[in-house]
Amino acid sequence: MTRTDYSPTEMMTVAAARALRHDDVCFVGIGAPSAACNLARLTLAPGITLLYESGTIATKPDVLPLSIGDGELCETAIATVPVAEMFNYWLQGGRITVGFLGAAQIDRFCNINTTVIGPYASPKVRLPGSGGAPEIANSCGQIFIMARHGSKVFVPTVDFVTSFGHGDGGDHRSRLGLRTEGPSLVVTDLCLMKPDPETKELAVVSIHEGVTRTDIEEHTGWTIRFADEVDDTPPPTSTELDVLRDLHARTARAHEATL
Amino acid sequence: MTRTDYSPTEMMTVAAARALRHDDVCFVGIGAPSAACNLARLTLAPGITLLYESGTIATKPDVLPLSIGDGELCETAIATVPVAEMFNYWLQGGRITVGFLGAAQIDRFCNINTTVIGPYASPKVRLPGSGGAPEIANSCGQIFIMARHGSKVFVPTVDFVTSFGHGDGGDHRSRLGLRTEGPSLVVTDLCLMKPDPETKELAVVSIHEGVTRTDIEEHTGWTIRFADEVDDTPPPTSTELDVLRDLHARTARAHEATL
Amino acid sequence: MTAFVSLADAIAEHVRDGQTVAMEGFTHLIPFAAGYEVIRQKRRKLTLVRMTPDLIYDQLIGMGCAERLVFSWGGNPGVGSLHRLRDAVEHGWPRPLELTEHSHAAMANAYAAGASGLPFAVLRGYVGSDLVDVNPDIATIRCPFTGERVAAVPALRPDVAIVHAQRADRAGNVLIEGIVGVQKETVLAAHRAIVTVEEIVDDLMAPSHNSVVLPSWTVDAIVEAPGGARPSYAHGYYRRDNAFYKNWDPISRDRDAFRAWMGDNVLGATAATHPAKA
Amino acid sequence: MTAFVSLADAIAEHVRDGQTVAMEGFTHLIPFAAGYEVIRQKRRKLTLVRMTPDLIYDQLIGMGCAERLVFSWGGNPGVGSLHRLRDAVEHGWPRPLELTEHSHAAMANAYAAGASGLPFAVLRGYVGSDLVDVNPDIATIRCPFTGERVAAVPALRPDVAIVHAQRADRAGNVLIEGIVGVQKETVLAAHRAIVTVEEIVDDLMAPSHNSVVLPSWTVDAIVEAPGGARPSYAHGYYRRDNAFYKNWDPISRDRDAFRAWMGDNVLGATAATHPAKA
Repeated sequence: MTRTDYSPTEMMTVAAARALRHDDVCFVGIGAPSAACNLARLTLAPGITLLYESGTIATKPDVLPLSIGDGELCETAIATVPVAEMFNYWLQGGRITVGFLGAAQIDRFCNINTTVIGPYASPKVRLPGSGGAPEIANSCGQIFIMARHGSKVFVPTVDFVTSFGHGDGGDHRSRLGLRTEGPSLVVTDLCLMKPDPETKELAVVSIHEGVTRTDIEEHTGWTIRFADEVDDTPPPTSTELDVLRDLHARTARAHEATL
Repeated sequence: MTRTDYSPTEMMTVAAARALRHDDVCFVGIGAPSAACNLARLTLAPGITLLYESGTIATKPDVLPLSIGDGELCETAIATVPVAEMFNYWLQGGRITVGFLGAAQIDRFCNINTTVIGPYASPKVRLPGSGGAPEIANSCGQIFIMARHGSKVFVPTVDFVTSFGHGDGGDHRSRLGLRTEGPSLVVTDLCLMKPDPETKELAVVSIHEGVTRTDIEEHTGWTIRFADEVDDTPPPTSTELDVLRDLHARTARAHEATL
Repeated sequence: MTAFVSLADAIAEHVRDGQTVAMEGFTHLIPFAAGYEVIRQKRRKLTLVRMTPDLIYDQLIGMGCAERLVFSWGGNPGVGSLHRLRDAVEHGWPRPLELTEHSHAAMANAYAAGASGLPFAVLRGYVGSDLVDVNPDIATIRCPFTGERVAAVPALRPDVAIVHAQRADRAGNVLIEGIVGVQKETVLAAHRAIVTVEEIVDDLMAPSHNSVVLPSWTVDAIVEAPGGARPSYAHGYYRRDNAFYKNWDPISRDRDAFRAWMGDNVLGATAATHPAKA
Repeated sequence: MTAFVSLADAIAEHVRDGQTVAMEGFTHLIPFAAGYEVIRQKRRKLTLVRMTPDLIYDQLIGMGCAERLVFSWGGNPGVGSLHRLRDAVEHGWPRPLELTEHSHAAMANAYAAGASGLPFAVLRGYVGSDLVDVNPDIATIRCPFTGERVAAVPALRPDVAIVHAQRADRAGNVLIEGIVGVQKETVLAAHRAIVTVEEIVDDLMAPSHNSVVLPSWTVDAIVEAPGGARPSYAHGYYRRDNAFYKNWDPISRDRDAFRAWMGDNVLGATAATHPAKA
């Protein structure tokens, strides 16, 4: 049963969760990816394995962490390892199937900026920086990107390439020696996009309910392409929405309470 | 009170134990070094810190281990770390003040062979090999060597340099970029030897009770030098002997018993 | 060898103007109390090293203690920007802040290389990233066996490491549990180490033979500082004060509000009192 | 993903002639039962990798399973030589054995590099050692920042890792406690991994959040093999059988005595029976 009483953010989270599989091993970032991964775990992909860069392996948080290293993550993990080990044995070791990245800016080839708006030496806005993203982008089997759709985010050229996507497109990744697939899916509050198999330029492959092609075009900073076949994203089911809202409600209660 | 009812091996162990200090952090090998280090811990240097290459840190075994990784070492350690960490953070990190090495062959500059007698490709005797020795020799603050005195062990030229001592002598270590002191003491069942401060050639500095200069000369494969002042090694005290024999007796009982 | 000292004495003795200081704790066990004391003792021209500059680095930077930041992610986790960090980088207030910017993987490996006595660390990283262009400390080396190119970064060897841990025994051995981050590597990489702990106990009660322990001879000063990681958390002792992190956002957006808060809660306090609320 | 299988099936499925196989366990948790099964299944031309070839490698070599040994210390700990290893190297019996010889530090780092997906490892090591002359897998590289020279060795990436552990849960997660050696690195460095365990339990009962755990998806086959590490030991289960190690010396000195012992105790046994005494 589908519902109509949902927000664009909920649609985005649900759509990202659906892209995950039972046997995926995910390197999870805070915020939207964390909600999507845990929604997947609580719905269609109960066997999914979630790792956070704080070193928590196969964690099953009952509430969403505010930070990447909340105690909840450690308490529900099968093991917690040092951060250097997480990046070396687990990420760089090629044991992650899906990595999630967010973006302050993203271009048509999925190159991502989370470092700076404006010139690096005299920034207009100093963003938090890379964190684990450059190596997540290099080492995970594939990358899912989640971002709110807007023309300040989806830009013709990013001010700084924090994390390499498909570079100039085509076989740029393999030319640099990267053996991983790179960004394979972008989930926004308007649609789903995937890189063209050849050119690697993003194209819309599925549009969320109530969204028009014009909406997407107006919210993208370049002339966005549409795939030959564009699906209608199925709206969230009752189950998906209930589980997601329960998760957020538990999270809100937990974050208000401090010892 | 000193005693006369002791063996040359007991003298060697006691003499090595006396060279250790309360604040030493020792990388301990199996056999004679393990007996000496634990004797030191149970007598004059109770604060000494003992590490074994199996990863056991600050261990206080009640009985001597037969292998480098007996359960006793782990049970009495303050922590046990992975073997890679032991070699990287602890040995290579420069946190060990004294490393012990044994030798199948040793030359006048304390270069050590534990690899092979005869040519490497067609060995007369294949020895166990290096283990941790090359890096122990490189990374510890100083190296103490324990070996039974004999002309097949103390040879003019080792067949294979497993672990670098002072090379060709003089400043050879620092010319190779080594910042550690290298071998600073050789303890045998006949005497104590130290490298000359300049040439780094071994010279006898102390002779055990009942041993003559001729004994040492006959048991050394080169013309051994004697320091200008040669001491008489004080024989083992009653306490030293009692503690050492108790340790060996406990060890023998423990090694006979298996679950 | 370890000395058991007061927080004021530990900072006074070991932290000097112009030094490179790493305060670590990956979300968990962030050494806030020690950071406050560095602010109170008015250290200047520090090179501050930390993978994830948190509120305590926002405060150190806002109070003018730092001239350089070595880091990989500078935000208020789950909340947004570190506004004092941004103000220093974007507007030079209260003084300019130079940046040496890495990825998490590079920072973690650089600490591990420092702990290991190596001059550099290697990683498969930074491929295609512009960070290579803005940080001269990122080099490329070639595998002598396969010819592949990998990234190299210099080892981190801070003058002083400051971390917080659950407990120390009276011999000076320190136990860290839960999300252990890079604290062990940081302590072993540094020339000196200060550890604040929730409590000093007779028996360390390490839960496992393989627990994360800093032996006494690797630590220079141990300070009993209960609550010393608040508003971050100490697993087994108290939880993360998420509200503090959220409330910090409006305080830190405004220079005057920030200074007032620091005056009331840090400068006017002592090592024994600790800001409870933002 | 993990399959729970018999020892015979695990070896039959995953270990093939000509492969590179690493059985690890640093004195503790040596996978003897699995090694015996490899002997029974008559694998040939194996490249055997192990830091400290122990009695089980002496037996594999003496039974003609190996054509190459990658190692750093090959002795009977606290007792003396591995006589079958020596006979193979010194006299080519039962067949010649090629050696790739490292130091412990290099082997441990080579496994860690393999686990980390790096092509090589760096260490300060081998300075002045003749091992550099006899092992072409030891190179020198220069630090791009300081110009210092350090050693480099290729990553170890065995075809198969075989280790023994205390227990696994029914989801296939494995706990290793005590002297943990290089087992985790070996499993993560290998293309496939077989783990024998003392018991399979409902709850892993890891003593600490930071316990050494191999998650299920890193292990291909789990075999319940109680006593599978004897005559080495399993911390918390049984002690090292030091007498076995001492008694092995005379047995292994003589080719006929060795073959007779192997016939009686290994070839004539099954995976379910395990040599109790040497």
